[in-house]
Amino acid sequence: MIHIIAFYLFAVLLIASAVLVIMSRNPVHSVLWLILAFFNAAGLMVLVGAEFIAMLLVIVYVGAVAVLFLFVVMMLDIDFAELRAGFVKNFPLGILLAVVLLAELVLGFGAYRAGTLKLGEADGTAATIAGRSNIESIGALLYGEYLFLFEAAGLVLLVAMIGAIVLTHRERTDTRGQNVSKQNKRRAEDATVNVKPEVGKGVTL
Amino acid sequence: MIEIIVFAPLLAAIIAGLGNRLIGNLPAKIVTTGALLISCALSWPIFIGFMTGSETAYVDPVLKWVQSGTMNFDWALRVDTLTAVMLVVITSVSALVHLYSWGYMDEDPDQPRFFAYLSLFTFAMLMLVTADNLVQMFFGWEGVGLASYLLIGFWFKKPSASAAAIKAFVVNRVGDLGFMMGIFGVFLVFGTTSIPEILDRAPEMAGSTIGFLGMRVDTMTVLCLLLFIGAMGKSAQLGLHTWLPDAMEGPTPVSALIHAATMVTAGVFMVCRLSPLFETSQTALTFVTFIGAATCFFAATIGTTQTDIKRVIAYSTCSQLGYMFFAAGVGAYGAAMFHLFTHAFFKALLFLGAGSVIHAMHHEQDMRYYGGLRKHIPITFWAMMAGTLAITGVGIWFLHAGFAGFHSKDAILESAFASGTEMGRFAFFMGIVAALLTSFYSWRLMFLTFWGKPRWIESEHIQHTVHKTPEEAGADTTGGYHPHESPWVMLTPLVILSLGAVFAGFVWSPYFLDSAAFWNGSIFYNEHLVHAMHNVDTWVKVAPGVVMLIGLAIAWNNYIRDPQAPARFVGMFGGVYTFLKNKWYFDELYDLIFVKPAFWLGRKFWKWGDVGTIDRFGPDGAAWVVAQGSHYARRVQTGYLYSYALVMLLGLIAAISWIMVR
Amino acid sequence: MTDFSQSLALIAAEELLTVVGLVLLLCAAWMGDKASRMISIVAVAALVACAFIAAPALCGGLMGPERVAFMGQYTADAFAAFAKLLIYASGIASLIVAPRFFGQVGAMRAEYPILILFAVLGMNMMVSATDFLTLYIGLELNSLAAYVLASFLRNDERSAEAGLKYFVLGALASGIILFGMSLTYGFTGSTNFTAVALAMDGTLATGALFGLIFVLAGLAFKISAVPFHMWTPDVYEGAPTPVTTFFATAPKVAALALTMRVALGAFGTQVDAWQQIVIFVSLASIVVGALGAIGQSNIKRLLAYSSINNVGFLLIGLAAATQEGASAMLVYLAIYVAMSVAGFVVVLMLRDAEGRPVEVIADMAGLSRTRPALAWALAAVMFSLAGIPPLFGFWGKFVVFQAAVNADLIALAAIGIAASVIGAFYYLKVVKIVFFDEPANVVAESGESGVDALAHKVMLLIACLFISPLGYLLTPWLGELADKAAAALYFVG
Amino acid sequence: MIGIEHYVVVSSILFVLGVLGIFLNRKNVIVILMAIELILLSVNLNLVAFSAFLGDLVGQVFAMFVLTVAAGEAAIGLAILVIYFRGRGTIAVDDIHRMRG
Amino acid sequence: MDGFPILSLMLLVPLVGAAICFFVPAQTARMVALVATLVDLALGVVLWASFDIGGAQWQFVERADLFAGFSYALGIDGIALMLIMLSVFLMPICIGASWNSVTKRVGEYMAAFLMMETLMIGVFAAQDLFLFYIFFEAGLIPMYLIIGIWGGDNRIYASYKFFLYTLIGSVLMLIAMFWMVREAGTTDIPTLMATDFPAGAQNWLWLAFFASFAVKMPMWPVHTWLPDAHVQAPTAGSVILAGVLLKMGGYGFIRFSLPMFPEASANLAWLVFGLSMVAVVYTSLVALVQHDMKKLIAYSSVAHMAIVCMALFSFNVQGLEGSMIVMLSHGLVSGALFLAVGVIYDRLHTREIDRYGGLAINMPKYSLFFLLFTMASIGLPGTSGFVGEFLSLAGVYQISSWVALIGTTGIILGAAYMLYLYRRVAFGEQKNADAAAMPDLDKREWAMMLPLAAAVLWMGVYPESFLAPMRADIEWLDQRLASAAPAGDAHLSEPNPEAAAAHHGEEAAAEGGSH
Repeated sequence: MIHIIAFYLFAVLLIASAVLVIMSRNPVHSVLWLILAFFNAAGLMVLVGAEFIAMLLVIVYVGAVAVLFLFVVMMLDIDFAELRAGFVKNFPLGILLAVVLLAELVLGFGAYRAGTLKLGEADGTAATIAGRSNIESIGALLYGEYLFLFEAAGLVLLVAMIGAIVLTHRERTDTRGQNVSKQNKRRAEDATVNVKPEVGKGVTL
Repeated sequence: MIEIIVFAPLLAAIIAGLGNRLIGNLPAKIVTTGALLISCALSWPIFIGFMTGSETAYVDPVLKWVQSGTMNFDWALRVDTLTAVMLVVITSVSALVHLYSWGYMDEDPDQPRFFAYLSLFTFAMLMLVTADNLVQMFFGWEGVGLASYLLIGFWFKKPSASAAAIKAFVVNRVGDLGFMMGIFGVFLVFGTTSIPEILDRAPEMAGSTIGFLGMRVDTMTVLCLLLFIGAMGKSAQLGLHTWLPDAMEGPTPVSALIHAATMVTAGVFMVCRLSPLFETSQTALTFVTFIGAATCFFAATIGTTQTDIKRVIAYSTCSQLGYMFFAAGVGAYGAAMFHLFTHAFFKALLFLGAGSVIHAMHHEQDMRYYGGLRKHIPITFWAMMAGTLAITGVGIWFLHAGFAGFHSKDAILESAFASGTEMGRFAFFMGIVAALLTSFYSWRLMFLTFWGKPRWIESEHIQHTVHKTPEEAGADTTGGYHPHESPWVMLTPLVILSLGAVFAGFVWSPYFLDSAAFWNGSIFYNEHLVHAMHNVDTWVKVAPGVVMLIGLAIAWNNYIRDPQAPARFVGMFGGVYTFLKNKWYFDELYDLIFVKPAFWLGRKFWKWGDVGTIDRFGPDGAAWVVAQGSHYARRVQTGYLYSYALVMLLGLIAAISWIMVR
Repeated sequence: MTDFSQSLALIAAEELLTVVGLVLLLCAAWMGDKASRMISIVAVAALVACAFIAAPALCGGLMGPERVAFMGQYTADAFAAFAKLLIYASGIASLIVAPRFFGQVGAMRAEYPILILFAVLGMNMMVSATDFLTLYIGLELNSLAAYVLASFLRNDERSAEAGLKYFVLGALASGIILFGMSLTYGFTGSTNFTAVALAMDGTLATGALFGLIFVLAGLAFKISAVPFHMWTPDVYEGAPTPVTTFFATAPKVAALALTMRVALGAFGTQVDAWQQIVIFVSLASIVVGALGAIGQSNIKRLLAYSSINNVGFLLIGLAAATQEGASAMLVYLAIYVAMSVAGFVVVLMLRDAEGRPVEVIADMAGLSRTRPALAWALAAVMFSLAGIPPLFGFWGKFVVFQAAVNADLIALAAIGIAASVIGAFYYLKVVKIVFFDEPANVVAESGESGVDALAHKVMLLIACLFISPLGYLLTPWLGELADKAAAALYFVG
Repeated sequence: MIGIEHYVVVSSILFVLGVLGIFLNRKNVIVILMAIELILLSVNLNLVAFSAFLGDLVGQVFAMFVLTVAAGEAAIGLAILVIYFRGRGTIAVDDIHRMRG
Repeated sequence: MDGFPILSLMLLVPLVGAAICFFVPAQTARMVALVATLVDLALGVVLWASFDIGGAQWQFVERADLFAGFSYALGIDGIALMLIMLSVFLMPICIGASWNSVTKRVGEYMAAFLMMETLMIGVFAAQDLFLFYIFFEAGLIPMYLIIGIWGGDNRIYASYKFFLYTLIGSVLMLIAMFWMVREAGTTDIPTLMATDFPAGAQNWLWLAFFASFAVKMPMWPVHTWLPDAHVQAPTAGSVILAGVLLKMGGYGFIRFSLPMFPEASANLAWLVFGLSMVAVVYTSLVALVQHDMKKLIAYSSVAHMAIVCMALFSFNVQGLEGSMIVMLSHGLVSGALFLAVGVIYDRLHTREIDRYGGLAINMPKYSLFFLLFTMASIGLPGTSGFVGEFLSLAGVYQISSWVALIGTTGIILGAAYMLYLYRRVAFGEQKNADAAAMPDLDKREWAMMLPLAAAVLWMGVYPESFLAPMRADIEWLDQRLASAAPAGDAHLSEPNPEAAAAHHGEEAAAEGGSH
């Protein structure tokens, strides 16, 4: 029973906060609603026994991604007053399409009534290993069968990193950096020169 | 030998035509005339050979032409009696006309071209008459058409000449359509185009029927009628005659050669050549008779009102051709050929005489401005007189002696009457009426031209020459212009032809009319009809002579005795006069129902059909649709993220909806 | 199945790319943008080496269990090798043309070749993927690199806008694919293509078909098929031209190969479900691509629409859902890559007197008189894209339509080929402007000299020779390779 | 009892909301990025739920990869956003249509 | 000549010439083009001379398999031989016609023409279905460039129209070819010609091919590209367009539609007849009211090709041979007429008929040639036009007297518009001083006109030279069509029994064909 209550609680909160993410006029609020949505989704995942993913969701999304969003929202000096102006003009069309899509999805899945959705059958090779926790089983899978993809995922992140740097990193031309080799090569005799200029001649540098 | 006869003119035409200004006038004239004289000289022995029975028919193959499946025809020269008759007519008249043209065309800058055309014509005509198959006949048929086109349009700077040339060609083409269809039909029915084979097998096909234009018709009737349409075009029969008077735009020797003696008789020749074929269809013969009879009457009526000397003779030709046709129609092919033969002499004579008159009168052709020329150009006058006597059929019936036309025309009328059919009777009466009219207009021509007082000063041509207006000339109606006789090169042919006009009928009537042996199977010889012809009632035999006298009397009354009579007549019967004067309004009618609609339709098809419909809704329309599509395709591409996403979503929804409803 | 070491051997090319990429990254970090030329050269060398690694698999027509690595996640068969070779070629082309282009605006950065390498790596994974996980990782590796490349000229507004649009819509497409993959996973119980195909045999719940549709819709975005094509013109126009060259070729090959693998492999047992949709999409792509291209004034945008149009033709081969169709698509792809490279190299060689790129079509007026060789090359490309024989572009259409007819899709073939005439319209327009119009004298009269210019010319020459009628001499060879690759795709256990 | 249907419905709603977020928003690109995160969340929810109900951990491994990639994607997305903002001074969706047609 | 790849050589020579022309200066390019075309002409003569009449149906066969049935296969029969001869004969004349009048981008121009020659020969020599298609379609490119670069004022529209119109016509044919190859399992044209396709499919295949050939031909109502293309194309372009390109449509019918789909041809002959009948009358009338010489001749081409169309579907030897001769003749005559227009266009730079007049005075030689070609165009016996038209219509008459009647009206209308043209150009007063001052033909023009004139007369007087090589092939085709040939509308009934009794035996056989 508590399971059911928890599910509906999380589900309703999740959907409500998702609605608010897209409806909210202030992007900062949107990010905050997004964080709430992540939390609720994590809750739903916990309910089906996927603790690791649930935790990961909180850590990665809330901890990293959402913060990144907030950071960018703050960094970009956006005129929020201007952003408040109304929604789109074909709002009803959008809603209609969304409703149609949703209806078709639900009908298509046969998810309008409990017990009508027939899942496929897994071959059982990747089931939770008996006596092991969810995280252990995932770990075994991840570093065993999916090692190749795991490494590839690392490359994805690397590319993301390179990309972010390539795009946003700017050489500052108004600051002077340190040139170590130049400093090392410098000799005292290069620095100062004694000259004795005659009167009225000036110095040639 | 026959090759020389046929190809010498061609060779001459090529030399004169391509050599043109390179070789100069005189060599061109010598080459062409020489070639024709050779041809002529070689033709007469053949003809005489057939007369005496020493020659027999033969075919001389020349070159392979076309072999397509079962359709097979070659260039070949056929010589038989019929051909021989035509050979002498063609080569003789042509040679004389060549000679005549030395004088007539003396001042023309383009003489080599003229002589080349003449020789070319002769060649084509010879090919026509020597044809062994229908296609070669068609070659000659069209070849003479080409030459006729070129010669009518010889003075191409004159808009009327080039227009007349086109008219001649195109109207002939209408007939050729029939001829071609006829050949196709013959090939379909008989599987060959060879004339002897067709004639041989024609009787056995009599009575069969064939599908034609969705109808079921008698096979032989449709074939004969189609072929006859060709003949109608070439021989200027009623309906397709309109080109002939206009063809007088050509130089007069051309009119004599082509539009009187030879080319226009090709239709008659064709009907006679194919007489066994025509004999298998009574319907076709009836039609031929009707057309011939109608033409001979119709053309004669117009001839009475024309004032242009050449046009009078042209309508006369048309009328005489009608005689020949109805003769053929009633089965008197010998009579038809005989009239063709005699007509060639006297009509060529009349034309050349008219040419001589025109030459004398400084290219004035209107008879109203002649008068009293008898004394100025006596040789021409006498030649013309011989021709007139011949065409009007002057002769003494119980003596069987008369001018050429007397023998041939009377034979035709008698045959028509003797044929016994209703159409034959009709043709007879039409022929009698036409004979009266012929006599009238022929004598009218003579009287207006050679008798009475000179009226030359009215003519603009003469005014230009003597630089006087009628007022200045005053009482001297000659205006001080003195016509003089043509040179000997022009007169010689006149004289020779006069001999023909006077004696041809008398000399050859036994052969042409009464001798099956002479024809020797080259035409369908109706022994029975010939017999009947000689035994018609006396009044029938006398009638032509009587009406000739009546016509002469009327003409004399109107143009000698009482020159005001025609004006009174016109006052009384203005409608009839105008109708005849305007040639029964055929030209206007054709202009209204063919020429104008053709141009109108052409413009409509072009502007409204091609441009307005096909292009507009075809390529241009497609281009417009594509442009519109492109416009909308680019309108959808708004550049906004959300519309892009929307399109994607719509696609997605469409796809899953498809899955749902599938 | 193979053990781990064998698996590692099968992905030698990927390993090489990774290592070279990482090393070059260090070089870039160490030496900065000065090293970009050296890095480019090394990258090209790496790609050439990869081509040599991949070629034997194709030439040998290798397939079957011994070419499967990592327990079915990855397949290094002849089909993958065919696609990889095309991808390498495209990658090499876009590497070679880059220095001159970016050098002109002072924006040649050492990261460019590295990103290309990683994108190629991602595409390698895509074409070899036989598991939705591999597919996804490969796709994203490629996509992330591509987003960055699109906005590589970060000071150029159009480039940034291109990147943004590409990113947002690409992410949406990824979401759609992912959602579809999750559904497929749920309804079939596996992410492996073979297992999915097995589970999908017979009648199936609509939900699983939804998964299929979502996956294919997402892939349709990657290959820019209508109606998921909307990003293409904007991104092609906005992205730097070498990047556009890349986009028009390599990812298209990868995404199409992937689509084939998914549609014919994973969803090969449900052809009836998607065939009609593919038919519609292909016709829509042909028509919309052609209509959109008409009236374009920017040559890059025109080529973008042209690529949409060409994808339509490629999809006709997919719609056939036969081995012959697959083979035809590969042949078409090979020719398409050559045509695109040639087209973009011509665009890259068009510069005005100040060295600025010329992209407006009207500025090319009368090019045939100022730069005849370039004009003829462009004409060859245009006629080839239009599929007019005797240019080799015709052969691509030829095999594709033949496959469609042989699969009894006669109506599709007829409508498709009729619609190709609309396409001919705008290709002709380019030829018209280049050949018939009076010179606009915008394009500089003579090309530059130097190594880069020479490289451009050599590349153009090779591509043009390929699409010229001489290409027909290659038909046996190309057809044989494509047949081998298609056979590998259709290999059944 | 809570069945797979419940999860599927929730994740479908979430997916639709995410999609809706993309094309309803006209003012702020950042919210679009967040909507994408919502879509990915719905996918993750789906994967995890299927994984649990199938008794197969591949779904969860998949979800982990999705998470990873999503993080990278967010980084790139925001980076592009930043350079766009630098250039144009705006991130209003309505303004992003320099290229069209 | 056994084993010597003369056909390939004929394809190669102009191609090499074209490649050279790209890189050499104008005058050299002209020479190169002339030499290349003359060499090809010489090769053509050799080809004709060594063609074994009555020998194998396919001669000079070359074959190299390329891929999946697609092969480089060449070979000719008599029909192809004649059309190849036409092509190689016209080409040097085309080059000559462009000698002085083309001054800009000469190298490219000559290259385009030489490419055109290769493609034309290729079309007629191809023995592989797809190879044929490639050659067939490829011709669009050089012609598009020729019209577009060297054409008149409205050349863009015309070039587009030409290209897209013909392209859309032929693409459907490709689909049909695929189907046929799948069905028959071969791309070999001779094999396909003897393949019996299912009757149901034949109609569709026939229509697909028809779409292509009807546009190429061109038949009403898809003819409107032709006047535009002709008017805008340079003289030599018009010559080659009218002379050879239009023949590809007729060649297509005789090589593909008829032998491959005999039943469909019979079923759908009414369509061809209907369109052709309309075309003959319609386009002739349109030609009558044209002010532009080239447009007039273009419209006349449509009318002539309509006769070819109807004759092709007459299902008998006369019709087939006639249509071939009309094609050859029209190739020469319309080419010559366009040349004739070009000659005076080069002098006065206008095609307006009204700007000329009285040319017979100052240009007598020109007028003579013009007259000859005019006469040949209207089918005067003794010229090539007659033989073709006569045989064609004789063939048509055997199947339908209505069609033959309407077709034959073409000879009336043809005479009307051609003579009307001739009258306005060559006859009449010299009302325009500049036209009156034009010089007569020079040596180059003379050299162009003379061979054409000779060929026209040769074909008219002794067509056997042209019929003989084709005879066996036409007979083969006739045999092939025999089973499908529809009955004519003549339905000749038995003659009277008593009359027929006399000649029974031999007649039965002779009349067999006409029943």
